[in-house]
Amino acid sequence: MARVIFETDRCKGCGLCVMACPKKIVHINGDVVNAIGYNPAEVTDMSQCIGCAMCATMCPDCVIEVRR
Amino acid sequence: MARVIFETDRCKGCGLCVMACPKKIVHINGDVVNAIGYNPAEVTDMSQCIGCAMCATMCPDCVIEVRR
Amino acid sequence: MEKVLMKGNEAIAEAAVRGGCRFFAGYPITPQNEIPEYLSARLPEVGGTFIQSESEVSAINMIYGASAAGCRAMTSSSSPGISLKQEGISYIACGQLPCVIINMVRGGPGLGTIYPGQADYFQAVKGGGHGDYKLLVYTPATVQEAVDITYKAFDMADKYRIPVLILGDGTIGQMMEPVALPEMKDPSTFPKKDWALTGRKDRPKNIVNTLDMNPDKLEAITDRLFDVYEQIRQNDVEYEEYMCDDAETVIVAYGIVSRVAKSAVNEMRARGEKVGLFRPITVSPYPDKAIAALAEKPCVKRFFVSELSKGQMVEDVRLAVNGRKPVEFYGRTGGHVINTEELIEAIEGGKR
Amino acid sequence: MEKVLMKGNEAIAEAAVRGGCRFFAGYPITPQNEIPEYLSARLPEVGGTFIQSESEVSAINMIYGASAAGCRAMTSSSSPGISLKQEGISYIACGQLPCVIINMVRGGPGLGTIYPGQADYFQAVKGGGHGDYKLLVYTPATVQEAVDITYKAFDMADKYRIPVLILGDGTIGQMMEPVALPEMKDPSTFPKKDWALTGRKDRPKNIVNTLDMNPDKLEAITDRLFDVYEQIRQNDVEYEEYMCDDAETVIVAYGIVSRVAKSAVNEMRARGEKVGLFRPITVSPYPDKAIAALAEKPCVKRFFVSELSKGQMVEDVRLAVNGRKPVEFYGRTGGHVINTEELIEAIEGGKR
Amino acid sequence: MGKCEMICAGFGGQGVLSLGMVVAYAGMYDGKEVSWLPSYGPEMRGGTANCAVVVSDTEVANPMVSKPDIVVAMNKPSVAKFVDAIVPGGYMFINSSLIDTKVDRKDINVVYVDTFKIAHDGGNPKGTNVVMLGAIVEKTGIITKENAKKAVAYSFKAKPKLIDINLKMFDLGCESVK
Amino acid sequence: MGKCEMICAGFGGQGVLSLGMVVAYAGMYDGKEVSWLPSYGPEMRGGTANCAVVVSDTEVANPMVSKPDIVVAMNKPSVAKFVDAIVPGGYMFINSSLIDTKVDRKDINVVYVDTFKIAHDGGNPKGTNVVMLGAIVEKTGIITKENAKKAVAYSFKAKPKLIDINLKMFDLGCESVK
Amino acid sequence: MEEKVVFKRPALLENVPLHYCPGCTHGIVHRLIAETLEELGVTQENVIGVAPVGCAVFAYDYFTCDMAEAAHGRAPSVATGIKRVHPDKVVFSYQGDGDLASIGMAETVHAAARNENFTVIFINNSIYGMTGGQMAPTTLLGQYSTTSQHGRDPKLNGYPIHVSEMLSQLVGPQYIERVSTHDAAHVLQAKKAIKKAFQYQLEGKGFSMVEVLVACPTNWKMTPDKAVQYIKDEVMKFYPLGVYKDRG
Amino acid sequence: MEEKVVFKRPALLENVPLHYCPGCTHGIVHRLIAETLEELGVTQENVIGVAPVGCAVFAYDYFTCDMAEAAHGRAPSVATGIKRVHPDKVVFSYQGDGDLASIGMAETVHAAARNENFTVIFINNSIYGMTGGQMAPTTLLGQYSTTSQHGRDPKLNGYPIHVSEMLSQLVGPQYIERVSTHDAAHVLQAKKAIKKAFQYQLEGKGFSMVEVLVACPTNWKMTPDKAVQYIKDEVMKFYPLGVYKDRG
Ligand SMILES: Cc1ncc(C[n+]2csc(CCOP(=O)(O)OP(=O)(O)O)c2C)c(N)n1
Ligand SMILES: Cc1ncc(C[n+]2csc(CCOP(=O)(O)OP(=O)(O)O)c2C)c(N)n1
Ligand code: SF4
Ligand code: SF4
Ligand code: SF4
Ligand code: SF4
Ligand code: SF4
Ligand code: SF4
Ligand SMILES: [Mg+2]
Ligand SMILES: [Mg+2]
Repeated sequence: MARVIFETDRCKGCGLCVMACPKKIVHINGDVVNAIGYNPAEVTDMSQCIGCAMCATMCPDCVIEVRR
Repeated sequence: MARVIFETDRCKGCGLCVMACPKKIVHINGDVVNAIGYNPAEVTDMSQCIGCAMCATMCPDCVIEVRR
Repeated sequence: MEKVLMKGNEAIAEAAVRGGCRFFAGYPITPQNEIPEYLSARLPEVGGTFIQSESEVSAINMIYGASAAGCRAMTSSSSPGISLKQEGISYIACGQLPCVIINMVRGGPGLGTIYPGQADYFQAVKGGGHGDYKLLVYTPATVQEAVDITYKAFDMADKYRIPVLILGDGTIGQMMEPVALPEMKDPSTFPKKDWALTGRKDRPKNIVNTLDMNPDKLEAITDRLFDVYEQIRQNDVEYEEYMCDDAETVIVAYGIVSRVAKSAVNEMRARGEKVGLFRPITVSPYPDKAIAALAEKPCVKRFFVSELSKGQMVEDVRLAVNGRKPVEFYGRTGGHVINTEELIEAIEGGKR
Repeated sequence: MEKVLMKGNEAIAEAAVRGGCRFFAGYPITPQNEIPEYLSARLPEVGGTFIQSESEVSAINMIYGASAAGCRAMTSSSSPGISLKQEGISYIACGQLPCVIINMVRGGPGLGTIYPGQADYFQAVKGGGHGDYKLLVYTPATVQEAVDITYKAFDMADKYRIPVLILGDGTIGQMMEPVALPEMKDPSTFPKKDWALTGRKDRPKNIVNTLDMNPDKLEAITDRLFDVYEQIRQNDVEYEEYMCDDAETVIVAYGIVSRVAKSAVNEMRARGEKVGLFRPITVSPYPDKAIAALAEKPCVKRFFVSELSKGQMVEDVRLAVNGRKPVEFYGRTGGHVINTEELIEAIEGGKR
Repeated sequence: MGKCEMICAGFGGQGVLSLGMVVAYAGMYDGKEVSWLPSYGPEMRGGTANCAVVVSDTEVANPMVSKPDIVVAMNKPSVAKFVDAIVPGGYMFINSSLIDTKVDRKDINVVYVDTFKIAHDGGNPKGTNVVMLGAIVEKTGIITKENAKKAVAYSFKAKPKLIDINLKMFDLGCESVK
Repeated sequence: MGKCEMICAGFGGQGVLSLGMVVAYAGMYDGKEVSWLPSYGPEMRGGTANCAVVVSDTEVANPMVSKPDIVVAMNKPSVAKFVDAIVPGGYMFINSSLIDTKVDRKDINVVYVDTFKIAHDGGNPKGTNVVMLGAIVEKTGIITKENAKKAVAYSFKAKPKLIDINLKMFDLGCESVK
Repeated sequence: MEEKVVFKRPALLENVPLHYCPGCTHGIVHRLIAETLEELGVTQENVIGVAPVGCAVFAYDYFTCDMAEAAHGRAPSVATGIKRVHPDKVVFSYQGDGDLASIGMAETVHAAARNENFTVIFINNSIYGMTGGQMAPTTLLGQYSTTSQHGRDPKLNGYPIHVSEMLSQLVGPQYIERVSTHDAAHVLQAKKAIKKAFQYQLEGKGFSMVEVLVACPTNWKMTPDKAVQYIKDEVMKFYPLGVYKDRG
Repeated sequence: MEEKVVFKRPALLENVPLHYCPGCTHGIVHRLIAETLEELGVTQENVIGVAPVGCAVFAYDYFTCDMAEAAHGRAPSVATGIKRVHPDKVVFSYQGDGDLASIGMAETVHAAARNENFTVIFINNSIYGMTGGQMAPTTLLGQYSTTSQHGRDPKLNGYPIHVSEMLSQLVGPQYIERVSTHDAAHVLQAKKAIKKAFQYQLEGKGFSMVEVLVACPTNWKMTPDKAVQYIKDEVMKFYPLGVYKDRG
């Protein structure tokens, strides 16, 4: 069981993690605006996460922590 | 008949013309000091000069004119 | 003439083109980027050259070359970039090459801040570069004045063969005000520069040079530079006096601070205080005679100098006043711009 | 102490090593080449670093780095090269980095000449770089004094975290005089620099920086620079008064001209003329209190300033005298050095 | 009104700089002296932005505004930053779509404009700044409506399709505070 | 002699700078205050060179020499350049090997030294400057002979083999003007 | 089975928000520096970094080690000064393309030629980020910038500079590689290169430089996804990835 | 048969003595510039030259055409300014190795990258002549200079810079060749190269540079004959002659 934790209020909604995820489970949540004014990224179905950390590798802002 | 003309008072006695002459007829005259304080170059046996201008080609100070 | 609302930097750039500038080299730096950006598109339209040089050092030397070649040339930068140009400016001054240099001063020293400052005054007027030379230095206070000065600067530079420095600040570059733009000059009508490097045809060889190992000759060059400067001092010193006639306190300020000071004068006059403003427009040569004349006036009790610096122009005021009246100072740094209330408080003695 | 006969440049270089300098970066330029040449061989002997940098711009930034890293560091150059260092000097001053800078001034502006000059005075004391900062500036007049000042300069730089500029001239660098060299200091005994970049061990992170976008913070930095400078003004201003007690004319001169002036004083005194010499040793801070005190003295009728320039230090004298007494000036440029007879003639009114 | 000084503040991207610029243009069309001065910062994106606009019958002495007659706050931080500076009798315009705080100064006129709702309902959610402009003009008369509209049109000269909808925004803004 | 000011001038390469330097060293050994100041030029080779040396009982006020007590002219241009500057009663030393002009100032002592012949005959044609030094010391006593020799020896410390021959040159120089 | 953290902020990075624009890959490179040093066992007391003038000017706030902020273009000289004083510390400079290849060209070439034993992280985003999108020495032919508004035209604006290629001709430098940050695989490759560069420094070999292709969505006027695509489609074509010099 | 002058001072050279030391081959290169321009039919009214700071600082006194004297290292920028104003004139800069490759490195690289249409004559004498023999960026390993008194040691003094090799990696420049002046045959080869460089400029092709190996007997502390021999034996080994770039 792997999972990713987003430090949501640091996310700038750039979407690079979205592009990187091989499982296509990361999305930008257009309904939420975070503390710094962006639509943050989130994982929709954490059960599919394989903990590959591709999302975190691409995140310029160290928003994502990956656990396995 | 070729000949070379030295503007002797411009010569700095560096000897580069001496090295360049294929006929080995250019020499530094140690007995003479020119107006700027150097032993100038001269040709000892002009009859051997072939007018190849190698001496003039090497002269940094445009001392030598070559006629043919 | 119809007025347009323009950002100071863009207005300066357009005024330069209209004043005959056909060569610009510069390197990006905030807060003056709109000048090169504007000219990168504008100069090619009029057959001029725009070069984004690899550095400020290179830019000023391109100006040296273009000016030596007879072209009206300009560079612009802001504080750290102007420091890098000092060697080149000294060369240009020594070579008697006309050109225009813009400094949109920011707060310093070091990398400092991109907010406005006036702490490059000493560098501009005392000579940031080595050796004896003087620049003609203007300090515009409005966008319109910046336009008019830029336009005129090229004529002055050519006339006296002197580099002209326009000492702005972040504010004047970023601000928009309505301006009437002057008409486009035709470079083909400019007086010929018989000293310029144009190809030696039917005349002796021209050399643009800043070196002379013969002390008499080099001294003669230096003397000539100062003779020219003296002529400028006689003819071209500019300043504005505002409500100085009966003033007891004369505020001395330039650029953005002079505008704050004008508000302060208005407010204080409204309260019946006898305050006036002396605003130098040229700061090199400095309008010292005009200040000396004010210092002679019995009504004037003191001078109050305000700058965005720790106190630079105040020295020129002191030199002009020469002990006749007290000269006080209030300055701010770090990118702060003094506001009207603060200035009034300082004048009234609330602040040092 | 045994004296050795040394060229000024080499003596300065050796004094730097003995004063703890372990890093030098510089670029060749006449008339100061003996400094880097000497140090290129000498510094490796004491485990120090000598770098012939690719330019003066690079050299001053190597000094920024070495000083930031906690090392006693020095660079040297002459006029055009010092102009190129102005941005870096502004950064070093803002970063409060101690270091020593030597300028063996030559005649300028431009490429000028390799003969002596004093026309970089404004650049040195008013700030050739951008922004508000001040250097501690010394003007040695003898080789021994150059040695003593260089030796001390590193301590002063460290104590106040300020760049120290030694303003020499071609003469002092090229001249040989007997000198007593001070003893070699052991760098391991120097006070620790807790602000330096040494690897963050058992302490908070150190940052060496010249940028602050917060105006209050940047203003606080500038204020601190000037507070330090004020301390130096209180404690460390140096000058020499020679036969000023009853002087009617006080000559003010520094460096090589002060030595000419001393001869002139001797000659004129021998003829019964009441002439004295005021020789500033620090020119930034300027010994203005001492000059003001002389200006107050009834016997003093006038000040006579002489420089190898069109008149630069004379402004600081005027500011100090503040109108109390007349201040006259005589200067030469182009690489000329004023001689005794010429100076006397000028003082006596024969020359302007 | 001899001289009117205004500060427009908000997030970068909310159009506060162009709101101020339109006022300056219109003031110029009205034959007034004007100035517009942005406070520029180091951030490329995000952060707050503001500009100072002066519209005056006589020469604009000082383009810096320290005692505004009008403050326009498009976001929350701007309220706190400028509310105390407003001269008594002056105006504060608050973008109530984003700002839930109330201003309790009694000596100024506080005008709440739900710019987003008005713009959204009017069919141009991006037009919040023009809505605000309408409200300002209606309430303060700092510039004439005619020239305000001319200036709005001019400001969209590069995108002519947007002119009409923005003129509508302007009118809605006026209406909203009548 | 309270203070003695000297100028040594000649072509670069004739050793005028080191001649002056030896005088300065010897003056120092004599316990005097001294200074040595070269006039440096841009040419790498050729050209003229000169230096000013001051030897004084008291502090050397000015290392620049404008009114020399002694002028040493190793080449012709140096004669013309400096002859008029010499103080009355002073000395001019002329390298007569290279200089055929005569000096007609009556108020100074003119000493002609055929340095090349003396040096050549003495077995060291390159020692012309040391020969001249001998002549100067003999005639003027600007420095003591003892310390002059010490300084000559010191100046050849890098080439010890040359010390003796140069001390001989010095003696020959002294002799030549006795 | 206990849960393990397999990816988190490296210790050498401060836990503070970065000021970079959304999708700016400067941030990725910061992290790679911190990660690789950590993996090499280099802790904060053994590193000194040099920040440039450019968008990374505040880098001194982001690393936990001692940092100097250099004048624009002079980071190699500042790093030289620091490294010569502390030869036992790992020293790196972090520089943009304007900083390194325009105003700082001489400093770059000469630090490389001197074979100074520090590591340069060269951020090539083909634009002047901080000052608002002017042409960089690396701006592609045809690329828009505020000073090449009709796209870079070699006649008007000259040709772009291939820094890695150029420096590889010098004898001095030991290791030069060009990498990219446009996708995760390339980021991992970039990480390897950066690690190798530091490794060489630790071994005392001398000058190493890693040129990293980075996106500037703001000044390229693209969304972050378009920007990384642009690296892949255009930038990499012009600036081929690979090892340009490796003296082993 | 009438006697003909087959070799004399070219018209573009002033009839004045040169200040260079005996055997300094700066003088040869001056002459080659004048000769080749003359052969290309370019007269004094159509040339503008730029002198450096270095031993050739007085070059403005030696050519008969209009001349500018540039600040140390900035000749490429000065030449850029001049050429852009007078695109119809032949413009050349004449620069020493310190001038061009040390303090002026950035200006050199960028003028080449911009493909400025002028010609650089680059005098590589592997030393700082004018200032009295300090180390140049081109000083050979092991070579004596006053700032590398035990011979250039790469550890202390860094590695020499191969300028032609380096610049040839740029897209911008059109023609780069390295030639020598140590004997007559090579001088004639140098002449060909210089002529070609000017030819390219006349054709509007862009940036051309000829690197000329030149002797500095004074600071090498050698007689002129030893000095040219040193070029042949040592300098040329380190700096191979040849065409480094020719975009035809
Ligand atoms: C001497 C000097 N010149 C210019 C500037 C202005 N300036 C700041 S950053 C920068 C360029 C930034 O571009 P780059 O180095 O590519 O870094 P990026 O922002 O793209 O990461 C410039 C020109 C300056 N601060 N100092
Ligand atoms: C800014 C500046 N720095 C340094 C100098 C001093 N300087 C004059 S020429 C020169 C170097 C000369 O070497 P090079 O360019 O190789 O020419 P060469 O004399 O060998 O022909 C230097 C460092 C100067 N005039 N200006
Ligand atoms: S760790 Fe891998 S699978 Fe999980 S969200 Fe990130 S990229 Fe997708
Ligand atoms: S990459 Fe990072 S900053 Fe960008 S959207 Fe994903 S989590 Fe947010
Ligand atoms: S022309 Fe030829 S043969 Fe005649 S002297 Fe010169 S080199 Fe010798
Ligand atoms: S090459 Fe010229 S200067 Fe040299 S010796 Fe021959 S003629 Fe004289
Ligand atoms: S401007 Fe470009 S380089 Fe700078 S932070 Fe934004 S995206 Fe990054
Ligand atoms: S010093 Fe060298 S380069 Fe300069 S003129 Fe003399 S030999 Fe030529
Ligand atoms: Mg960039
Ligand atoms: Mg050289």
